[in-house]
Amino acid sequence: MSDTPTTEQLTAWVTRFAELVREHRDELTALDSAIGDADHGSNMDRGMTAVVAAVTEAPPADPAALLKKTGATLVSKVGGASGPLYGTLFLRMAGAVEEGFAPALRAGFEGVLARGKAEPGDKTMVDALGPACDVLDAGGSLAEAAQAAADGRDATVPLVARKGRASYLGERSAGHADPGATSTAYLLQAAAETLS
Amino acid sequence: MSDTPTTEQLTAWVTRFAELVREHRDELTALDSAIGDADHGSNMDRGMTAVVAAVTEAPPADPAALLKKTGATLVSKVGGASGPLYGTLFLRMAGAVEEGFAPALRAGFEGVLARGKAEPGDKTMVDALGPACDVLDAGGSLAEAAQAAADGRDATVPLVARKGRASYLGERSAGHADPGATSTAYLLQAAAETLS
Amino acid sequence: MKKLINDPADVVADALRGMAAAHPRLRVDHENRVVFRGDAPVQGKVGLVSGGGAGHEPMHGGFVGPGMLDAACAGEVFTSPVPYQMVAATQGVDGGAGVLHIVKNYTGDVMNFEMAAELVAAESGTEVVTVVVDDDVAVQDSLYTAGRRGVGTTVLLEKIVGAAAAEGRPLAAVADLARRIDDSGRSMGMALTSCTVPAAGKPTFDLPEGEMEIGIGIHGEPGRRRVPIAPAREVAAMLVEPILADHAFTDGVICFVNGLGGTPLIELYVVYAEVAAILEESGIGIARSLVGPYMTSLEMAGCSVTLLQADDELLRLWDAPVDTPGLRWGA
Amino acid sequence: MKKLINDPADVVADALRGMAAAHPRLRVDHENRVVFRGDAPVQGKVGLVSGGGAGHEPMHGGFVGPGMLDAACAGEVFTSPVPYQMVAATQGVDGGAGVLHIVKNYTGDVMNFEMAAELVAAESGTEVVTVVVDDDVAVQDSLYTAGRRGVGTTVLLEKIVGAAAAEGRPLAAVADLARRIDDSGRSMGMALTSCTVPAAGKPTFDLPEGEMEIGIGIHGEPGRRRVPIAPAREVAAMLVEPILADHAFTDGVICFVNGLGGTPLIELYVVYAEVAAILEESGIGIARSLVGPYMTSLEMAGCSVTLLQADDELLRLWDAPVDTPGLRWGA
Ligand SMILES: Nc1ncnc2c1ncn2[C@@H]1O[C@H](COP(=O)(O)OP(=O)(O)O)[C@@H](O)[C@H]1O
Ligand SMILES: Nc1ncnc2c1ncn2[C@@H]1O[C@H](COP(=O)(O)OP(=O)(O)O)[C@@H](O)[C@H]1O
Ligand SMILES: [Mg+2]
Ligand SMILES: [Mg+2]
Ligand SMILES: [Mg+2]
Ligand SMILES: [Mg+2]
Repeated sequence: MSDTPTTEQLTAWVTRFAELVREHRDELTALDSAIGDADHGSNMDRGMTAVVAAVTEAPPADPAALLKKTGATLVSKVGGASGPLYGTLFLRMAGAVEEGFAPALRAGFEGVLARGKAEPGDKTMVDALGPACDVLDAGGSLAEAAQAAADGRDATVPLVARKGRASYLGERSAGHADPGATSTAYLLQAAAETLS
Repeated sequence: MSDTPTTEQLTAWVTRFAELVREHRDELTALDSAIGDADHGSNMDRGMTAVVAAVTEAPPADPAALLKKTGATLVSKVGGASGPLYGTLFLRMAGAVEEGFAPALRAGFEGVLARGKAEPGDKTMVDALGPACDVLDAGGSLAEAAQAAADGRDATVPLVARKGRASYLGERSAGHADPGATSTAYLLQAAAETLS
Repeated sequence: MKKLINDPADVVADALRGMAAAHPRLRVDHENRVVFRGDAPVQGKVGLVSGGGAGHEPMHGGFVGPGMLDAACAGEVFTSPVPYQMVAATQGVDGGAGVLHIVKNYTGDVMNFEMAAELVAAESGTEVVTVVVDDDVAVQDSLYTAGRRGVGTTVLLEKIVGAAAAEGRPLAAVADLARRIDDSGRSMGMALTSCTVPAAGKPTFDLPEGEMEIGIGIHGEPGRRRVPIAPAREVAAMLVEPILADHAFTDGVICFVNGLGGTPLIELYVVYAEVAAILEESGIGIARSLVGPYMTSLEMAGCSVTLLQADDELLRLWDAPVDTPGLRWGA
Repeated sequence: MKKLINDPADVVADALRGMAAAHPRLRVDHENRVVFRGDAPVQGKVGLVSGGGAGHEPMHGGFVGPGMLDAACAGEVFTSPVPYQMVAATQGVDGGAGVLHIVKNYTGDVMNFEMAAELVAAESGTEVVTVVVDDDVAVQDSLYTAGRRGVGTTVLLEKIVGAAAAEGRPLAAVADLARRIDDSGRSMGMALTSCTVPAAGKPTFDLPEGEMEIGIGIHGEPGRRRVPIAPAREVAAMLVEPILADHAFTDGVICFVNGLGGTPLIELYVVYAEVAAILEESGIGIARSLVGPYMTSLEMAGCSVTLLQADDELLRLWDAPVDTPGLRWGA
């Protein structure tokens, strides 16, 4: 998908993402219990609930405004590691969304890399987001990108974490999917469902 | 038994009592867990272990000295409610032991009543000690006195406590034997085994 | 049993070694298990002695120091100390102005302190006055029990009376003040979990997942009733209402929310917020507050609320400098 | 889950209401969840701001007051606060001499404070310097992790740096001192039990009856290893030895035995006694000590040991007056 998504489409996207997060809140927290501090589900749910409230109350006028509002709300409501990372993702997307969804997601991804300094294979959300960007940049569909994100999430299972709280587990972090990679897979699933 | 017991007999008595307390330490603590604060077994065991050590190290010269040493050791090692009460029992016995075991036990019992101000039926050690004294005063044997103490202990089961920590349970204290009455029954059992 | 201890039989001795190492300004008599302020006896000052079973730290040893207690005797866990400890403490703090024994109302504590006072009277010229603290409103039928237990008011009393003694007041006046504080203080506690006496090795009682015990004592003596666990708002009401029903509090109280050992401060603040809201609705202004684990029951989870009716004098004494491991300000 | 709370979603807001009610000399900005000292900003003084996830009380809100922090931001339980809170705190304490951000080394805290500093730089002329505390020796391979976590040294640092700021030292000097303290402090913790994040409703991890976790983090991040529970003597060795192996401590340390929330003071003193004995054997004299639950992990049972190499200057600053709900002396 290289068309510029509409404000309505993007609103549907973040709304669907919020639903998926709510639905999988306990799963995300359970994953974070296994290798972190048991708050990723409540963090993302708190943030996305606030995003939906914000964009419903005062619907943004254009795609960039929608993404900016989403990013700013996440930054100001989530905290932890995921707040600045997801927040930066959406804020950077806002600056590039006129070029289309794929370039916007790539810009967001670069923001995440710059903010968090994680590398692929560190067992973070980067491992789901990166493959999805690659698929889109190569002209793949959103469904294919969502699949790549899901595969990237699954690929984090055997990895040993090197960034974020999970890194303190060392070898013991292997054997569990990364919570942030899992929520990112839902982000791409929501995109496939709403932006195609 | 109205003869004056010998120092050796009394030493055997407190030694046997110490053994019984050690053997039933967990039972006494469990009873105190049910209606008190879970320390009667360790309190009595600590005290009687110290008594045996004291009378072994420096064997007292006469019955009064043995009983005095026992009482003083209990007062200084046990604490809680049972320390002053058992301590007073033996200290008062020392003053009357020349008249015989029965009068001595009666004097000790009166000391317990004066110190603790409990009445029969309050669900305390008084309910085992009183009936034993009555049997001895009426010319009964030590075996009969031990049986009376055991019956007195059993009779505390349905009672509602009105003295000591168990009194805070009110109605809920009914249904369990009183820990102090139970240790007193062992005291009389030891007497029957060693002083007859 | 999961505890940071060595041999269960050594818990009290080991903890006293820790106190001695951590607080060089205290003097710990390890043989008698008495914690003294380093400069005891203070000549001309009434000596304040308290004590009780261990397991309630920082009470009482942590309240020894200028402006509070002169000495504290530690018994075994949940077991009153023995008379010779109290005799040693009394003799060690006698600066010529007499000694006050502050005794929490439990049969064992009362009897052991009584025997100690008898021994002191027989052996020396030290004047001893005893004040018994009995502030636990959970005990309703004091006629049929050993009387109300001594709980949270003890901490406030030791602080305020300590300040009065530091001012040089005579024994009779210090004892009167202590009785007045006992008369004006009321407490009520609750537990979410039991605790394990180290020597017993198992929890004293069983409190199932969905239940709590309202009106519990600090040794796990059972309370008024068991009820399903409830929000902090309702728990606060269950503790404050019996206190207000028992004594006519007016504006200007000291409000003390105490943690029982296993409950962290974040929860105590949640409870404090609710207690303060109830008092505000009742028109009872809070003059001073204390929030924290000051009178614990080993690792029991739960809290107690204590209200003490204050006046200008009590507040001045409350604000006076105190320098102990457990309570410290102005020094 | 047995906790004294209302709705799990309201825990932090409720606890802040309690803090505001209990400590009238603090000013709590409930909207931004910032605890300020009542007289902030103090003109001419470097402002000290810290913050982090809730669940560690009294840290950090309980360390706000004269001689320590000027403001503390509270995040959700175990979740870093967000940048706008830190911006509000920074602006509120800026007395013209700049502001120091004291940040514990966790990815979330570091990133959020970083964004806040960027926002402050973009919006105002306030000079901000950030110091990251990373003292947890349990994290060995910092190259392959997010680096050492910030734990117990944070408490000592906030006290000492607070005293330096109160003396009127300039921002650069205060920041240098903070870095020096971080360099000279080491910590190691252990847990007997897990804790339950209120919003999660279940224990974060499972620690069976006979086991303990050595080297755990304050959010329950797993440690170096799980071992059978052991006497306090051995636990103390397991905590102190890695600290001594990591840094060459010499005579005159500040020794801090911290409780994780569910462990009562009696056990902390037992541990302190063992830590002191090990240090004595190693020829490392203890100059000052701190024993208590100052940096908790909700109701987790366990403790941590922190050693900070002191010198005359640090001790003088440690002894200087401090007047906060959590640490108070000389005031
Ligand atoms: N440096 C980083 N770069 C990218 N992602 C990261 C980084 N650190 C952590 N994450 C992601 O954040 C997730 C955890 O988020 P969350 O639990 O909400 O915050 P916290 O770790 O502060 O509790 C991890 O699963 C991981 O995917
Ligand atoms: N006032 C009293 N008079 C007689 N016996 C008492 C009195 N109070 C308590 N007791 C006895 O003491 C026993 C408890 O002793 P113990 O558990 O060792 O001390 P504590 O109650 O101080 O923990 C009770 O079971 C009861 O038999
Ligand atoms: Mg997390
Ligand atoms: Mg008992
Ligand atoms: Mg007892
Ligand atoms: Mg977190």
